[in-house]
Amino acid sequence: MTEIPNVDEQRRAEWLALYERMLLIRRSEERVGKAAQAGEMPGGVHLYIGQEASGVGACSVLEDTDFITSTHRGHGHFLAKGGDVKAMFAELWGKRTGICKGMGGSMHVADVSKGILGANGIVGGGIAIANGAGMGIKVGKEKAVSVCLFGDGAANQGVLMECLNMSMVWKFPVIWVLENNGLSEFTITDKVTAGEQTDRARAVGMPAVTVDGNDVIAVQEAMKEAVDRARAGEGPSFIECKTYRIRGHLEAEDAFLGGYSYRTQEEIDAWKTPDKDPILRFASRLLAEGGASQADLDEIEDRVSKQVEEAVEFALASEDADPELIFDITFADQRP
Amino acid sequence: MTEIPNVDEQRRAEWLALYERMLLIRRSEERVGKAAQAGEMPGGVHLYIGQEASGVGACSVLEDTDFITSTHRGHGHFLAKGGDVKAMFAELWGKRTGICKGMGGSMHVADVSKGILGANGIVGGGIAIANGAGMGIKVGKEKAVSVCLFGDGAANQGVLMECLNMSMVWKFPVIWVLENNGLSEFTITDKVTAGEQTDRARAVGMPAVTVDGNDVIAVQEAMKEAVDRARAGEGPSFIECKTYRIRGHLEAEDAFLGGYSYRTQEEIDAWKTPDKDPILRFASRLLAEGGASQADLDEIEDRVSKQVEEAVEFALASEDADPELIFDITFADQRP
Amino acid sequence: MAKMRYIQAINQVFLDEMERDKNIMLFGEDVELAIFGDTREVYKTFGPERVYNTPICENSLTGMAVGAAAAGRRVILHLMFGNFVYTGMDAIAHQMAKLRMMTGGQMDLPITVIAGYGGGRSLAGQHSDTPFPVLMNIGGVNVVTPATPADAKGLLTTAIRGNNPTFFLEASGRGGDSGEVPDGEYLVPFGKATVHKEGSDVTICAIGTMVRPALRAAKTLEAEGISAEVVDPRTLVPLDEDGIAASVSKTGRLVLVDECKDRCSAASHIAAVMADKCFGDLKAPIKRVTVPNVSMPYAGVAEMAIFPTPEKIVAAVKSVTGELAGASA
Amino acid sequence: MAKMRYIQAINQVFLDEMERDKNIMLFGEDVELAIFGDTREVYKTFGPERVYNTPICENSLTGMAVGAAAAGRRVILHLMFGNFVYTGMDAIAHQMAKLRMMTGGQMDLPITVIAGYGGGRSLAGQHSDTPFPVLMNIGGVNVVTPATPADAKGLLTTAIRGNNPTFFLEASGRGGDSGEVPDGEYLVPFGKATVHKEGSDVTICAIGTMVRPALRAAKTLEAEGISAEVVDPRTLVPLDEDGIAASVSKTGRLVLVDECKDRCSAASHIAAVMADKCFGDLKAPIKRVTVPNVSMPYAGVAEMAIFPTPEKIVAAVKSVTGELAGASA
Ligand SMILES: Cc1ncc(C[n+]2csc(CCOP(=O)(O)OP(=O)(O)O)c2C)c(N)n1
Ligand SMILES: Cc1ncc(C[n+]2csc(CCOP(=O)(O)OP(=O)(O)O)c2C)c(N)n1
Ligand SMILES: [Mg+2]
Ligand SMILES: [Mg+2]
Repeated sequence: MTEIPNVDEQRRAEWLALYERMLLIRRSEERVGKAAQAGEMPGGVHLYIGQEASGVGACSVLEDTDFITSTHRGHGHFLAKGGDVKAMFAELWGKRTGICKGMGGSMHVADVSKGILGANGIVGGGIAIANGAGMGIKVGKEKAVSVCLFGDGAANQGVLMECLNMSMVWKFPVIWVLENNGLSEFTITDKVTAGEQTDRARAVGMPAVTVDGNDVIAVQEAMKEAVDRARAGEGPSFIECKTYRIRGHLEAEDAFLGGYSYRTQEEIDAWKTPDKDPILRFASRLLAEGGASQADLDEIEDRVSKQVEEAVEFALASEDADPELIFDITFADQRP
Repeated sequence: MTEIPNVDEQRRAEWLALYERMLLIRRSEERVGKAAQAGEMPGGVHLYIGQEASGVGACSVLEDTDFITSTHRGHGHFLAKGGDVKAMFAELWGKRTGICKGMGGSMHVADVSKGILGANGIVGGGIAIANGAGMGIKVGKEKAVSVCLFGDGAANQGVLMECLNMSMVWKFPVIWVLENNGLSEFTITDKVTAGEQTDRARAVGMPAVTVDGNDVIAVQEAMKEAVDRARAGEGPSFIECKTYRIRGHLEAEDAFLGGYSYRTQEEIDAWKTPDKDPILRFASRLLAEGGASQADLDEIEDRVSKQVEEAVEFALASEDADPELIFDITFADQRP
Repeated sequence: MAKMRYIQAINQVFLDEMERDKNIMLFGEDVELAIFGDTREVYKTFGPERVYNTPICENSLTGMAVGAAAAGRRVILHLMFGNFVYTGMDAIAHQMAKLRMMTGGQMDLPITVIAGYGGGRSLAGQHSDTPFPVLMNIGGVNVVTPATPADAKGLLTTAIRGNNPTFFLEASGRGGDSGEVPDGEYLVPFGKATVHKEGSDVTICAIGTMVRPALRAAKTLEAEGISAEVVDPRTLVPLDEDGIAASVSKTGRLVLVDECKDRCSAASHIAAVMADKCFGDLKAPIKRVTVPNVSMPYAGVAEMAIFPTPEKIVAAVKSVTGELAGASA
Repeated sequence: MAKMRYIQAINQVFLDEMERDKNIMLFGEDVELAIFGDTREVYKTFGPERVYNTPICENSLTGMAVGAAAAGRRVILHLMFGNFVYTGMDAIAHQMAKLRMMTGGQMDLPITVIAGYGGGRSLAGQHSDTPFPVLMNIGGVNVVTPATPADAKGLLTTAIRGNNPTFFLEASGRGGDSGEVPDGEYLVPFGKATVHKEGSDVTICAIGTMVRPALRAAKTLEAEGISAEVVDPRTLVPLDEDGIAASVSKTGRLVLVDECKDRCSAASHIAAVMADKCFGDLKAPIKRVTVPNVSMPYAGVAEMAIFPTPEKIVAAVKSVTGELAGASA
């Protein structure tokens, strides 16, 4: 665990904000999972539960002008980077008030005004986009950074090597954040991966660290260093966050598995304990060292629950997506 | 330079054979270059001059049942692996007696009966094919190995990382032979490459060595070790051969460059000296330590020159490719 | 004959063929636990020596299929979603489709690539494509689109035993459809269209997933006095031009139904061929019911708005049989 | 007006536009020394801050174009050969073509991808493809195929200033063709076909590289009393369906000339559209002169045997204007 100095008021507020953001993700995902399990939500739904610390830690040091690219498991990243929960819920329910007007859904939630270049249904799809954003920032001589959030499964896509190389050659302001939850769909990633993924970054001379991805502060600190380096024009960094996916690959997993399994219930339960679960852990720490009281946490719980329920109501009350829109938005100023 | 034991008669014969193979490539390529420069040869022609030691060294330890994949610069690999010079020349001149019946040309010379899975016009195109051949060998429980010859430019294609990983995970009998000539078309590869390419192999835990690619014996020895390991089921290896391309990227280079250049004449000349040129070097060594006489070398020179001229005559005397064939060979037992 | 689900028919072929021919290998992402259900038990039965559950790297997987075939194996590659055809496109277009030709016919490439295609399930833009056109256009690979469990069995068996690269495109959303499937060895030849329903006023040529809505439309039309013949090419490469032409020449009218985006769709191509070969017999414009040139939206209402439906097929047919409908009304 | 080579016209647009708009960046393999000649002086003038000479990794390059555009740049990506569209296909089909739609229209993607296409120069299978169909089918990207230096200038300028991803496909073998090019700012709008030669008996619709052989064929036909109109769509997406239809309705006959492989070609698609829209005006079958469904062979004789030539175009025209040719003979 990272060493903490005397916690001042500002720090306390910051930590509570981190906690609130993680909790918002957790409660949102639980609610989305419920809807998906009940068959209320169309399409494939991949939840971020258990991984909140890595997305929140990573995005906590970013500005709206910074970019992130995300994955098929993107709700948590969207909320972590400041995406609106109502607009996200409306999107998941396929409504015209959705952040993508109901056209993208779970695998494509994006808010470009907040630098969220989108969840992405193509595993590894965000890698080149993030690298290109880094290139674009550099060409535009801007101070922004581009953060690529990707999974351990995605790390086996060759675009990673291509982009690690280019980001290093030209010192693009890119931070490569590997969320290593050990799983790619129903495959144990280690079984199909040779060596340590951080070594792939080191092979191109890139600074690479592995952090406890369930410790939001550890992630935040590694990110701070990387972002500082990137903003100073010193190039990219690689951060591996070790974490775990508590829910199934997708909410319909049981149907897909047809009775088979790729992990034990004990393994899952071990990641839900107060020492492991990123939210429970951070709650204890907030109480012990962060100057927060149980009442603070309860208040947050209340606020978050309300926010989530309002988001559901908003989504349900919204009008369905507008099919005509498809023809307006495929191109700028041009019919398809 | 590698230490040599007392050279016995068998060794002498082997060395002379290596020399002859390198010289056959050199003289063939010079002849092809002449034809290309004279506008007699259609298409793009990429010569292997200066790199003979790496292809010949690598293929010298292989059997016909072993596979190689090659590149757009594939004539040397074809001849090194035992491809027939007449059939190659006929191919380059687009004749029906060509090894690919005139359908493939310079960038596609292949002789499957000799395990030559083909030159390849797609940079990096041989990487996955070689890996797949390694997989196929393993599934078939055969003793063969699969050797991927690829350039430093190709090494930036992400399929490399993907296949290094898989070959390591499953211990495919694959040998990755990087022919690092420092150039990719008109680009200095170092300018677009971060880190050492061998480290990309080491990142997946693969044994990797760098050898003097202009020393045929050094290449051969590294290959022997790698092939032994592969045949013993111990998995893949990575060998970087440092070498240099003496000719232009393609024979029509000057027209493409339109007066610009990416290297100096001095740089080129430095690689043509008796210490650097793989053939001149090996000739001296053969005389000094290999038990060969100048008469031996002269005899080889004569034989090779005759072989090349016969190949040209064969090609020129052959009938043009048969256009109807296209429709017979696109599919097995099916019209396109 | 046994009643079987589409996906079961496929699964059974994998098990039977891999049992029959020890030289067959299978690989792909998550094939071990069989995310699509079609490779269920394959790993347990034949792996890990003949079955590889791979990392995520489609670019290499398609090229490796070529290499494994060149090394003498008979290869099955599961690409999961049809969209990943684009991800693995390089080696498909440049190696799999061309290597036989470029080497003067030196190598056979007995490769079956299987992938699920199509929309209609709110999987949004990146998981709903119907990638026939690119596969049809590159040349050098067969493209197979079974509509029924029986055809799935028969065409997959033919694909696996054949010596050419074949894309076997399974209807993702139709895995649960069931139908009668012949017992024992059953092969359906490539390049032979089938007539699902005979008719005399119009030919509805429907591909893969579109056979079902086409048959529904035909039923509705029948009730209104329009006799539609429903033809299913079953394989797009090779394409049974004569078989389709025979129907078009008989009915004099053609409506194509294809889940591809319209531009350069399979529907467009068949329309072009018929506008050449059957011109003299045509009594009306050739109509296409396809997906417009946009990517598939997420929301169900939006998706359905652009998806070919029985209603749209009926409307297209009526636009060319106006007078007939009037006559029988 | 100045006489200029095709490749020079393109080169000049890059220099002019990058000068005019500092937000434009350009990248690609070997763009520094300009292997195709079209990026000559661009690196020297604007690089290395706005021009990146990249490693070989098309899969990333296409995705990076999207990222750079999302970050606010106006992007030019040189993909070198049209074949490498397949290599970079994943991000083209999944990101470039879809991201605007999938995000509900949140982002513009002002991206111009340039690549040389076509055969006829013995570059064999992997360097001779004409990848229009896949780009046309995926939806969400424009496809531009200028036949003349003037159109090259006008369409490239429109592409670069536009806000949508556009594939500007240059005729590799035609780089040396010269023609009059308007001075100063010159934009050709997308979606407007042009008539290179008027005629009344048959419409020859020729794409890109095929305009030249089509004009030769028209000349030969003229001498034999057959009046051919040569129409060039100039952009395949958007496609000027009305412009082409106007010509077809006038002449009543249509021959398409396209360097694509036949199946699902641009020719097929235009044929399909005309078999629907112009059916009533058609007097004869619609013919396609395309490349058969095989990869381009190396040997010149073999290549020419399958390549569309003026002779083949003349023959196709005569097959639909038989009686006219007789009449005028
Ligand atoms: C190109 C591509 N290949 C395969 C898939 C199917 N798929 C979806 S998620 C997934 C596993 C991804 O694993 P990882 O990157 O570790 O992310 P995680 O699910 O663990 O968050 C796969 C194979 C896909 N969506 N895209
Ligand atoms: C996929 C692909 N991209 C680009 C090219 C164009 N190209 C041909 S050779 C070459 C350079 C290759 O460099 P390297 O791999 O080092 O081989 P070398 O020419 O040095 O032998 C390039 C970029 C190609 N043929 N294929
Ligand atoms: Mg994972
Ligand atoms: Mg090189």
